[in-house]
Amino acid sequence: MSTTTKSGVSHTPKFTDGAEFRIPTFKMLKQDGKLYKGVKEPDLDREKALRIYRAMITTRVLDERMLAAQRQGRLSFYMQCTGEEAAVIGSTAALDDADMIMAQYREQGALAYRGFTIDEFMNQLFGNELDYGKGRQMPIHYGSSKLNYMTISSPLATQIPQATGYAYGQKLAGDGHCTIVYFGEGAASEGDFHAALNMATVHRVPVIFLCRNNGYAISTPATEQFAADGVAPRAYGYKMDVIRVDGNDILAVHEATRAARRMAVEENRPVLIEAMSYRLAAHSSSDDPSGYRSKDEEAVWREKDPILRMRHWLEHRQWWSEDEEKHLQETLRREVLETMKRAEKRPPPPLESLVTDVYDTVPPALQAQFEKLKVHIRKYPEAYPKSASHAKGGS
Amino acid sequence: MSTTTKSGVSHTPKFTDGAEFRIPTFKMLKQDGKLYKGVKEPDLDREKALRIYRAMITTRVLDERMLAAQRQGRLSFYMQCTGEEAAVIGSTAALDDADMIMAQYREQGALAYRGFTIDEFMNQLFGNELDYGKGRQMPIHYGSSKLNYMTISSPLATQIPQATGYAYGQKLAGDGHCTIVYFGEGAASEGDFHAALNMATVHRVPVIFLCRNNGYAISTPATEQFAADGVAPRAYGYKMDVIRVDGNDILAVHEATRAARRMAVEENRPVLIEAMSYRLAAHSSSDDPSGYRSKDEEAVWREKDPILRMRHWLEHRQWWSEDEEKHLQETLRREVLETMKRAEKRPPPPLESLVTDVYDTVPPALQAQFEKLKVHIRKYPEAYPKSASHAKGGS
Amino acid sequence: MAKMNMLQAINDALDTAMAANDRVLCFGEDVGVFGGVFRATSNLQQKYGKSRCFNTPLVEQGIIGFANGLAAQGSVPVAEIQFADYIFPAFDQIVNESAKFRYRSGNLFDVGRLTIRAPYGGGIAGGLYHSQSPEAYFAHTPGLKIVVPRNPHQAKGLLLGAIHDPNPTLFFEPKRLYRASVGDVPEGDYQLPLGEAEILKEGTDVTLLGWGAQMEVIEQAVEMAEKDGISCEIIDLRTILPWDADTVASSVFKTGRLVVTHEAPLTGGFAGEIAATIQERCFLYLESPIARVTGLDTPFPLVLEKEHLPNHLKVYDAIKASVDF
Amino acid sequence: MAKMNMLQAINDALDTAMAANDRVLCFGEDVGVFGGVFRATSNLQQKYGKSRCFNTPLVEQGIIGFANGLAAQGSVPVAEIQFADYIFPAFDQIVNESAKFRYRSGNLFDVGRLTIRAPYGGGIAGGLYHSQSPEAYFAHTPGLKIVVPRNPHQAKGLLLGAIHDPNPTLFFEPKRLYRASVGDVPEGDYQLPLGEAEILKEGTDVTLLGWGAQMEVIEQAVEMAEKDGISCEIIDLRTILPWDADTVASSVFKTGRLVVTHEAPLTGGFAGEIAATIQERCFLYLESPIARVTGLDTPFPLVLEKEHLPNHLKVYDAIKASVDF
Ligand SMILES: Cc1ncc(C[n+]2csc(CCOP(=O)(O)OP(=O)(O)O)c2C)c(N)n1
Ligand SMILES: Cc1ncc(C[n+]2csc(CCOP(=O)(O)OP(=O)(O)O)c2C)c(N)n1
Ligand SMILES: [Mg+2]
Ligand SMILES: [Mg+2]
Repeated sequence: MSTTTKSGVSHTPKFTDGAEFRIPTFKMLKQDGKLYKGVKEPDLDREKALRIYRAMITTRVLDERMLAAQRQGRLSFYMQCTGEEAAVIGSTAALDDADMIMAQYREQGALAYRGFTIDEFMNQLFGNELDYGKGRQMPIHYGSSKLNYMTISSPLATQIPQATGYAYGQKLAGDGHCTIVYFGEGAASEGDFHAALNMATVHRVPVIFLCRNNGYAISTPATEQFAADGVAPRAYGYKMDVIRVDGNDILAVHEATRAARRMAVEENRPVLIEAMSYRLAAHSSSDDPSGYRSKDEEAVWREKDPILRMRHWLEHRQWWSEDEEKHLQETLRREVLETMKRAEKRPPPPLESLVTDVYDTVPPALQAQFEKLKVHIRKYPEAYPKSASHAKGGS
Repeated sequence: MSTTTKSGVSHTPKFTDGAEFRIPTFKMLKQDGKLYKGVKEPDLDREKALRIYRAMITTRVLDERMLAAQRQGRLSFYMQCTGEEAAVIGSTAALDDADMIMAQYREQGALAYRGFTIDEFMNQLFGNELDYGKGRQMPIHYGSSKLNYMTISSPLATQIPQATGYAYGQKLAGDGHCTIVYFGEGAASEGDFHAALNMATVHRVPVIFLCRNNGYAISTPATEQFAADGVAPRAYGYKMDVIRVDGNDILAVHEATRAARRMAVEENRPVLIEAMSYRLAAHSSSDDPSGYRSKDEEAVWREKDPILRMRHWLEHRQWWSEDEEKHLQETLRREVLETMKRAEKRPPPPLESLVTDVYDTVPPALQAQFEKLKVHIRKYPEAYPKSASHAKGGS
Repeated sequence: MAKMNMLQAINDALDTAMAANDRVLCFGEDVGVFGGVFRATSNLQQKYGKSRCFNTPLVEQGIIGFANGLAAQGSVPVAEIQFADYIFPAFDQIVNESAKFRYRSGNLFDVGRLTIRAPYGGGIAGGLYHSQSPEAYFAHTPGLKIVVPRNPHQAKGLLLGAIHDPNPTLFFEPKRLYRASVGDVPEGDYQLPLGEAEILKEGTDVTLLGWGAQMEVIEQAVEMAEKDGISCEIIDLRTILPWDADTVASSVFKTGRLVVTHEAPLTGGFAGEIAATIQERCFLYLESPIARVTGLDTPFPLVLEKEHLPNHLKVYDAIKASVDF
Repeated sequence: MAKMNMLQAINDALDTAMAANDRVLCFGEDVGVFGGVFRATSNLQQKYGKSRCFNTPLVEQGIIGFANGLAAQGSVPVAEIQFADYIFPAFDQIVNESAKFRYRSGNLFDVGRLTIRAPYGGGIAGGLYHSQSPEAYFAHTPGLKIVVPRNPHQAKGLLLGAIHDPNPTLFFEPKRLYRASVGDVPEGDYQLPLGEAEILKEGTDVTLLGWGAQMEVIEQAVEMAEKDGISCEIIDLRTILPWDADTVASSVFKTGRLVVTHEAPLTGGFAGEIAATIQERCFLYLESPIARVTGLDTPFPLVLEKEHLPNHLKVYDAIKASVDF
């Protein structure tokens, strides 16, 4: 009997908006790098902790340098993860490296953690002949099949129901893997989000929904995005397990995601994690936040820097030193700069990359369009400096 | 600071799926027509009670006769409200007649309550020249601007965000009116539902979302539609006031909706009402429920007939008698049959109804298509019996 | 060989695909125990279990999003949209996602294993929202394949072709023919090629081109025209995208005349693309303007749907006008 | 008259409409205090208040659903979709709802007051999802109007025309010209007619037809062609639906040649509809095949977008080929 509810009965018309069913924020680490009282030392060994920390620094350095490069006109566009490194890397680190990651666009930290090389980042950013994406997408639309990181797609939230489907396939395959899907609190307003969560609980799918609530969707503050206290309460609507976590607390993010993964993989219980954080940088290199928020607000959050917080913790444990920090930063800066120089000099992808991969093979009509294009480019080589040499070959 | 949450802090990773925050079902009237203990007599006068009851009977009689007509091949298609009359009519009756109704398709009771005549029903069902919709939509796609009942549209859930928008306009107009939008628990899975609820609380809109949870979306039981205990908990996700009500209890539905209307109109607080009921009939005349549910299950719900329950209450109050019942039923049956005969004999809408109302005026290219069509029909009049006479006129 | 109607042939194709490969999954609204509102998935849940054939919640964008993810993962999803009129909430997932998945990733990932089935078309008293023919909406989208079968034999072979094709494919089923079209269907697995039109009848005076339920309409019209001594060539396009312009152009080189017909409205319909391409390729061979016989430029009406639809008389008139130009 | 770029002209149109009628509302993602990511709605919230110009949650299907409801209620919504590439989640609300609202209700209700604005087009290094030109996806939908302006003067007049037009109208803004196109714009209210193409330049040898940002491309190509002694007639279609076939046909009767260009892919693009219609109406007058110069049949690329786009050289080549046929 499908409309039988398990709820009780009431004889007075009482309304509720659920605001009293608060979802607390899970925290382990204080900004000074010490644990909150009563929190026990996390189950995180030195090797993994440093792998996480290095990925965070890599992300930060890459972001700083590439924004600068964009400002110099060397790059058309860039997006920073700044402020959200713990939310992204802490969660990825709690997974098996073979679990699938479906990200929004601000999750380069996950790739850095998995071992995407600076070369690989640069090739995508400059869309050169070595870019896996063949120069077709804007900068930051990374992807790696080797690292189980689905290529980024700009339309927001489309990856969320895809993650539910992907994870359903993993469940049928029975290989003990799950999918994590990242998205912003803004993207969670899309219809696709609702579909994804509902289907995930109905079909009992091993998927982790990780919402980066960073306070803004471009200029739109979260307060104009939803009336509720964050995105987490939406889980109630689907009977999905949910946890809210301090997104700047690497230990809490890691611990929560580890527990979530266990539920997902062992019990086919999808989980929603809301990581509370703040987008410290502009939305993208095209954005100027001074039009919609104050420097003071930003300053408050700069104090909560997740990388500094982790560094303090590492130092307390004597797993990290000033010297190591300096060395790492310098090495990375140098690597980024050198790699950038190499990457930007590399030629663009070949002309045929225009027409391949639309289908598994190039259909005849498209091939004909391509042949015509080559003839045209040969006629006006000076108008097509990127491809004139390529157009020479072939018919 | 947009990511500050009002929730507390926790230092252990606790997950919750909200299942413990149950939303009870509001009930006033028992099946025997008596009030539950402690429930006080409702504020519903005889005149209104009888207006409600007559609308319920009208709906039931219409549904029975028209399904029979469909079975006889007189009508191409039909959908019954049977079992859900209280959910629909009880809520509509709690509104001002000038409030806007945006229904799904199973809410003919709301129209009956507002005074849509049997003639008006029949003209739509038979798509004759008097049909307001000009014979363009399938049977049951009623609409009435006079009665503030938006014409039904088949694509599910599209009317839900439209209701949010409509109500926003009412709020700006400041005339103290609201919108009620009806939809099934199946339609609530669409992305449009999520958008509508979120926008309604963000923009503080006077809209009442009335979900008819009747246990099925065609063959799909609610248990395969969502994992949660009904649709009501979704309100938590948007910080929307919600109430669950026994949809077969006319008094509870009416009382809850009246309170909801007050919140909507006086405080711009949108409200979600989940009316728990059961679709006693087949989904539509094209459906055969024996393929997906048992007669036993149906029988349980037949015992909970909302009309009988109200009748018992009316009889206890001595507002209604066996004789009156008999007379009403007979009068209605006769009226339906006579009106049907009239309506099915009426000619179809004129040929030009094919091309009018696409735009405010017929664009030249469409007019040219129409002229060509007329010439064609004049050439083959026997192939177009419905319109051959119409095609004669004109150019 | 067995006599089947189109629904049975489709059901048989799904059964064949599911039996051969346990990664093939069928899902959508009401496709589970009920077997779909048209019963195209009858018995598949019973046969292959609830994890491979199941009901989804009522959310088309979710169904296709889910299917995209499954296909990327390596499963072989066959998703049903209950009516083609209700495919539009999934438009973004199809046009921005399915179609562009491979290209944007440089072939690191793809959803080529995806097939989307949906009943389309008029003639069943369905009015605005149970009658639409949306193929042209998708035909502007490189990366998709679009297939429409005309009879049971074609339906089974093309659906198996679509399921096996390594590109995301929309499979629009002419629901008017679901039970009306009956014919011999081979047993077991056979695949008809995507991207190839089929010449159903050779002729010399005029080429008739259509797909799906319009093929029947064309055949009726041609019967009338041939009585008038007009020799007609009939082509079933079968695949709308990428379409077989070569076969059509070769035919028009010979006949010099082309009549294209579809149920969808004229403006922006796929006949426009065909006419534009063929006037360019066959310019010097055309003896009369390419004619399009289509639905009116209006939403789909109910009571006067007969007047709206491009029936055999309208096609016949177009043949005559083309020949008499 | 004031010198304005296209963004300023659009902002001025919105300001003019909001000042004249307090039922006019502007909303969408980031359109509130920030004034939109391109700043088309700058200062409108400050001037008309938060209830008339506001941010919406990030959900296009909700934005248009909300706008449909508002329009039905009697308000005059001007909804912004941040990029035309992101209009697809709202496809169902536009194609199944906005377009059919009046027809299905027998004119009891309509959403004629609705205007949807969206920046479209390539040439800004936007890749797959910040470059699309989706006008043809909507042009197959009776009930909609579709307008594309080519410069600031046109943008203001056509947008005011769209806002006042009693039919739901899509207004696609060539974002490449937002700041690049500067010109004189009259002050106050003026409306340019919907449904009328404009002849920008008369000529006798060949007709060039386009809309939006392609008009600039056409002008460059024509400059080259005229140096070769080819007399070109230039038409800006302006309204894609319902389109002004009469003006185009009259021109082709005279020139006997037609080149149509748009950025969207060839197959299923609106040039196909135009070519199909004109070959029929002007059959005996055509001296060469109607040529289409368009984007490739692929998703929109990034690094090689110059190669992909139909630039002036490609249009010039098409003119030459048409004349030399
Ligand atoms: C469907 C769609 N609509 C709009 C956009 C434009 N857009 C890109 S990012 C963005 C804001 C996203 O905010 P959020 O999800 O909170 O992520 P954040 O940028 O804060 O990490 C918008 C509106 C888009 N990419 N896709
Ligand atoms: C967008 C869309 N998808 C699918 C359908 C087909 N359809 C019509 S009614 C229905 C079931 C609706 O169930 P519910 O919302 O629970 O309403 P009920 O029929 O139970 O009153 C379906 C799937 C549709 N009309 N629109
Ligand atoms: Mg955000
Ligand atoms: Mg239901």
